[in-house]
Amino acid sequence: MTNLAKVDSVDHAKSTPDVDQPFRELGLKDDEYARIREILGRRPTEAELAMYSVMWSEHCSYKSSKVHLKYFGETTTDEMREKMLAGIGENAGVVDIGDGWAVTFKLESHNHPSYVEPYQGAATGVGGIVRDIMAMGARPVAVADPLRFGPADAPDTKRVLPGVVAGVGGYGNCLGLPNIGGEVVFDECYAGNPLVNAMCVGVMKVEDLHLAHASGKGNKIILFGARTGLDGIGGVSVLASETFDGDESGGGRKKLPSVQVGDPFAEKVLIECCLELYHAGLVVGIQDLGGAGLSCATSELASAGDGGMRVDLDQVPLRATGMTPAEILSSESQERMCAVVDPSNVDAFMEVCRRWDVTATVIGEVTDGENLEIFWHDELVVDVPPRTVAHQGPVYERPVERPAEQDLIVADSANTLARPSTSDELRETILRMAASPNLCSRAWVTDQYDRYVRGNTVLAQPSDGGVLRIDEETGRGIAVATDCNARYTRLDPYAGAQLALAEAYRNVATTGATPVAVTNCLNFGSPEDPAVMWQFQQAVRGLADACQELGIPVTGGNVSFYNQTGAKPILPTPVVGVLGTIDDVTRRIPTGIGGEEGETLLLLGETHEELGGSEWARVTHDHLGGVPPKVDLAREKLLAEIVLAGSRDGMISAAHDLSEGGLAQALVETALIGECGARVVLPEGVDPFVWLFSESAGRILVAVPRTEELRFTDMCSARGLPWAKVGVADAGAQSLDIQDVADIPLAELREAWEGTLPKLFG
Amino acid sequence: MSAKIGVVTFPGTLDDVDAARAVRRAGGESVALWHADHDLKGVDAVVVPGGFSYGDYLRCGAIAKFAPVMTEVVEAARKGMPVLGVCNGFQILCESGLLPGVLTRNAGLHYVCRDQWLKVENNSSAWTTRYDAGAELLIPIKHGEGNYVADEAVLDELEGEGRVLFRYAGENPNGSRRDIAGITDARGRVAGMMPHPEHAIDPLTGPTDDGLGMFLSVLDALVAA
Amino acid sequence: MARVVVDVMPKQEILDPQGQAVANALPRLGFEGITEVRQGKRFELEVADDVDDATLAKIAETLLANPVIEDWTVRRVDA
Amino acid sequence: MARVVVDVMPKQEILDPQGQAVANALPRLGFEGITEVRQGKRFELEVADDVDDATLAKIAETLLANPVIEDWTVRRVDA
Ligand SMILES: Nc1ncnc2c1ncn2[C@@H]1O[C@H](COP(=O)(O)OP(=O)(O)O)[C@@H](O)[C@H]1O
Ligand SMILES: [Mg+2]
Repeated sequence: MTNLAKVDSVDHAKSTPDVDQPFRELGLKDDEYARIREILGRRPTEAELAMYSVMWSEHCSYKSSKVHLKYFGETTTDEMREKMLAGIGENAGVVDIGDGWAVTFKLESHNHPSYVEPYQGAATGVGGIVRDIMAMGARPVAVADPLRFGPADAPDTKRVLPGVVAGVGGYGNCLGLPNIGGEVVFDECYAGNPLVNAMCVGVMKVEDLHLAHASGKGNKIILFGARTGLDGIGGVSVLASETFDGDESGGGRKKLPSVQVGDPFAEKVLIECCLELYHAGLVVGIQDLGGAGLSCATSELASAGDGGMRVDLDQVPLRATGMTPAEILSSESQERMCAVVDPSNVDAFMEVCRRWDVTATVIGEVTDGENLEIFWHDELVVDVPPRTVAHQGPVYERPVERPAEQDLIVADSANTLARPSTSDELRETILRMAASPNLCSRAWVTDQYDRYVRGNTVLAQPSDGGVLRIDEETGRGIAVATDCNARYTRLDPYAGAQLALAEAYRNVATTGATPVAVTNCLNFGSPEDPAVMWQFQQAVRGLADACQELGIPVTGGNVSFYNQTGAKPILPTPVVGVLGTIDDVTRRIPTGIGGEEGETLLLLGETHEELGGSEWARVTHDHLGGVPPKVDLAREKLLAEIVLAGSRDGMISAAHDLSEGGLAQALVETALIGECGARVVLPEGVDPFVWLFSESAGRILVAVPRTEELRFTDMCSARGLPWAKVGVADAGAQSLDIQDVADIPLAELREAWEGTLPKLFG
Repeated sequence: MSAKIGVVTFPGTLDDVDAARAVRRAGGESVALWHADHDLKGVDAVVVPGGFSYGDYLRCGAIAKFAPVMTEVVEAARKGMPVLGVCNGFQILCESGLLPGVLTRNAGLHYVCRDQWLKVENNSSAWTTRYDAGAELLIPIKHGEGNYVADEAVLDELEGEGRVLFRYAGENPNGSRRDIAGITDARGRVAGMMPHPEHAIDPLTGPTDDGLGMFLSVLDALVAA
Repeated sequence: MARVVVDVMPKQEILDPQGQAVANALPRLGFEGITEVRQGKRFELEVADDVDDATLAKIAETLLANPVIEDWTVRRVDA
Repeated sequence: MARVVVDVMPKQEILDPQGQAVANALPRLGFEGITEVRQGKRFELEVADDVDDATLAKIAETLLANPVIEDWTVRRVDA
């Protein structure tokens, strides 16, 4: 039994140095607790312990990943940095896209909450990333949602997937953010651990960039948005129960749900309110409240500023009674922001908030001291150097070891698997692949997302990349895509991460845009497992090296560890998001063929026998082994340049990149999306199976108006890009006719491709 | 001088920028109306756009109908001012009593965003004269509660008086009674519809420009008046 | 202070897709014997003692329910 | 046949944006004196007589409510 007073103040902590503190329950290791005592020269108060424990968690401190993530910075050249206005370390990366416009974008994970409570977990995931973007001074303009689930027909997937999709839609639709991309991937490894990643893109004028720092003595700290409640403080409730055992406000709440409920309407109003505040120049610094709530916001603002900060917790508007300082500091109540405001602007700030019916309260100010001081009932409950909380958390060099079994999986080549050989077997394989959960139409999901709102969406699903108009006058726009094939990463994490980047890059290029910057969400198993750490280290290196070769910087990202069920980690899943720019959105390239009469279909790039990690191996043999397709980044660059040139000169009327499922799937999709048949003739002497199902990287299927064919192929040849004529679009045909293989009516393909998800999920 | 069309913004309205853009594209002047306004700033017609006014938490449109600006809109509409409610705006006009019936949860229980074929049933309302009767339009829908419900007598009356503006062609996306996608009041001045004409004004950003006709029609009506 | 409960239910003759979905799901989950499900809303209000029944009825009628498709009942309960 | 009512309400400590929206709207509509509103769901089930209370509890717990964020009560009423 403890004998702490009601308020565990700093003075109290000094006079009771030997009290047992539940630091282990809060996730701190013995040496970490010892370090806190060393930093403070005494034991921490409860409130301080709550702050350190959340801020030093893996999620907030990046303690296992930091040493590896440094490599992104080391491989970013000055030239790559040129257009980057904010990079790793800020709430989100910012890129100058010309004409005075800047774009900010970031990916983040909300995996575990979405497993516990799919709707709210996914909804608050979207809410969180949107606030990150707002904190940069930008207007959020679009979202995308890379999702991964267990097997499509598993009962638990029926619980998780519909909830997640409804949550992403419920929140994003209500905010008025068009959903312009994402992924839906099914794999056994995500059965107990779905991945819900969310991306948000924001736009601002370059001069409106806001960074999170609290400087200027006397500046006020204003907390605005929703009230602070008991949600999402899960772990910290052990403090309350320790302290006030048995008492109604303590032990009675011990089992607080760590799930937060989102209020998208509150967030929508908060967005408009923030934009008006920025516009009126009323904000010196701003920070969103996400994981770790006020602990994070106050310590990060103070740490990034040039002085100290004093906060009075009694001023924080609360939703629940009897909250302790530790609970207030750790609450993850959604839809809140924290601003640093010049005292002369406070009245104007409050006026804007009133107009939007947003609760706003001055909770403290910037001081010329060095510490973050937090008061509660006139007692000092936190007195810490903010950097020690926010930026000087523990750093681990976790053991890294390539597991011996990696050789076994690599040796288990997919080339020996039984292949379809007769035309009947090939026909059946094409249909079976098109209907398989990972290749079938995503419309059941994407139909639940508003892609039209605000009237600037130029391409969204089912295009390779989403394209958004930024400037109505000039037609300037951006493109985004997110990708990752975790099966490739499992076979070779270094190459797999590069392939993820290559695909996202190619997807952006396929729309006619130029890739300019990268974000990521690195989803991995436990960092305490040396084999997982090896995957992580390899993936980071692969991604960083590839970014350097392509000349586009990583501007930010997110790490999610501990994605595993029991001892079994998920497949390493480094989701990569690429941002591109397009100077004139009217030249965006659609995915479906048939826009012009009798287009020629050309396959750009080279096809090799590459089946390791392929969707074909999974669907027909449930096999994962061998090596992934070869990466050729110079080829990816050349492809992007050729597509760009072709789109500028009106030489390309449709394009679709090849990825999972290879050429067969690309043909199926481009025909169905364009509602146009095609006659396909593969080059003389090739193996139709390899040509149809190999997943060689660096390939794009393009449709070229007949009149442009010669000019376009001459350009490809002159620049050293291999190409092959594979057929013609044929609007009259209403079938996909692959010579000597199969002639499949579009209606039959459509039924296969579109039927799967509705059958599974209603 | 071009006609002035007001576009109402409630907290939570989303498609106001699109509606304003559509008005301008059609040649009108768009005027922003704020939910707390007590006057209509001299506009000649009003669009109540889509979105999630007040979060749509209680029931779509239930709270928005009490906004000060709606008092003005209702009064002006009763005097004959053309008013168009799209999606959430349609729900608000029903809740306000300007149009009969109510929009309930989609039969499939999911929010649906897709390009939808519509058949023009009435081309004599203030908002539909630019269309041919029986024409088919391709316009986006995006809603979770677009299932139009009214009792049989009301439905019969709507049909009998030719007040069904649009019907869903092909598959009914939300279970609406008699495939109703849009209706008008008895004078053909107040219109409500679930599909979004303001998202179909340019094939660059929508499936077609089939929606522009709504805005051109009302401008015709205002000039003729 | 009194606690007031307002129940709002879809009218009998109105189709209730949400209730229907629940009814259909039950046998799939192995629950037999439930022949009908209707889903409505329940509001709990904390109300000052001087708020009379007529006012509560007005709140239910104009705001909480849409009488075109919903029935409502108001009752005071012990807090 | 019995009629069973299942009430599902958001847990006290969980944010209830719907109830909040109603509470905020009331004073704007001129209704004073309502200090708190919480909005939940009400299900009415027609149940065969051999369905026992344990089964009903199971239905409430697994299908009608989400125990992570909601509390529920089941009661039999006279039809
Ligand atoms: N969860 C999702 N949210 C939004 N769009 C999605 C989602 N999943 C897939 N899409 C879209 O569906 C289309 C097909 O997806 P996918 O096959 O993964 O594309 P690709 O192989 O080109 O990366 C793309 O336009 C993609 O952005
Ligand atoms: Mg693609």
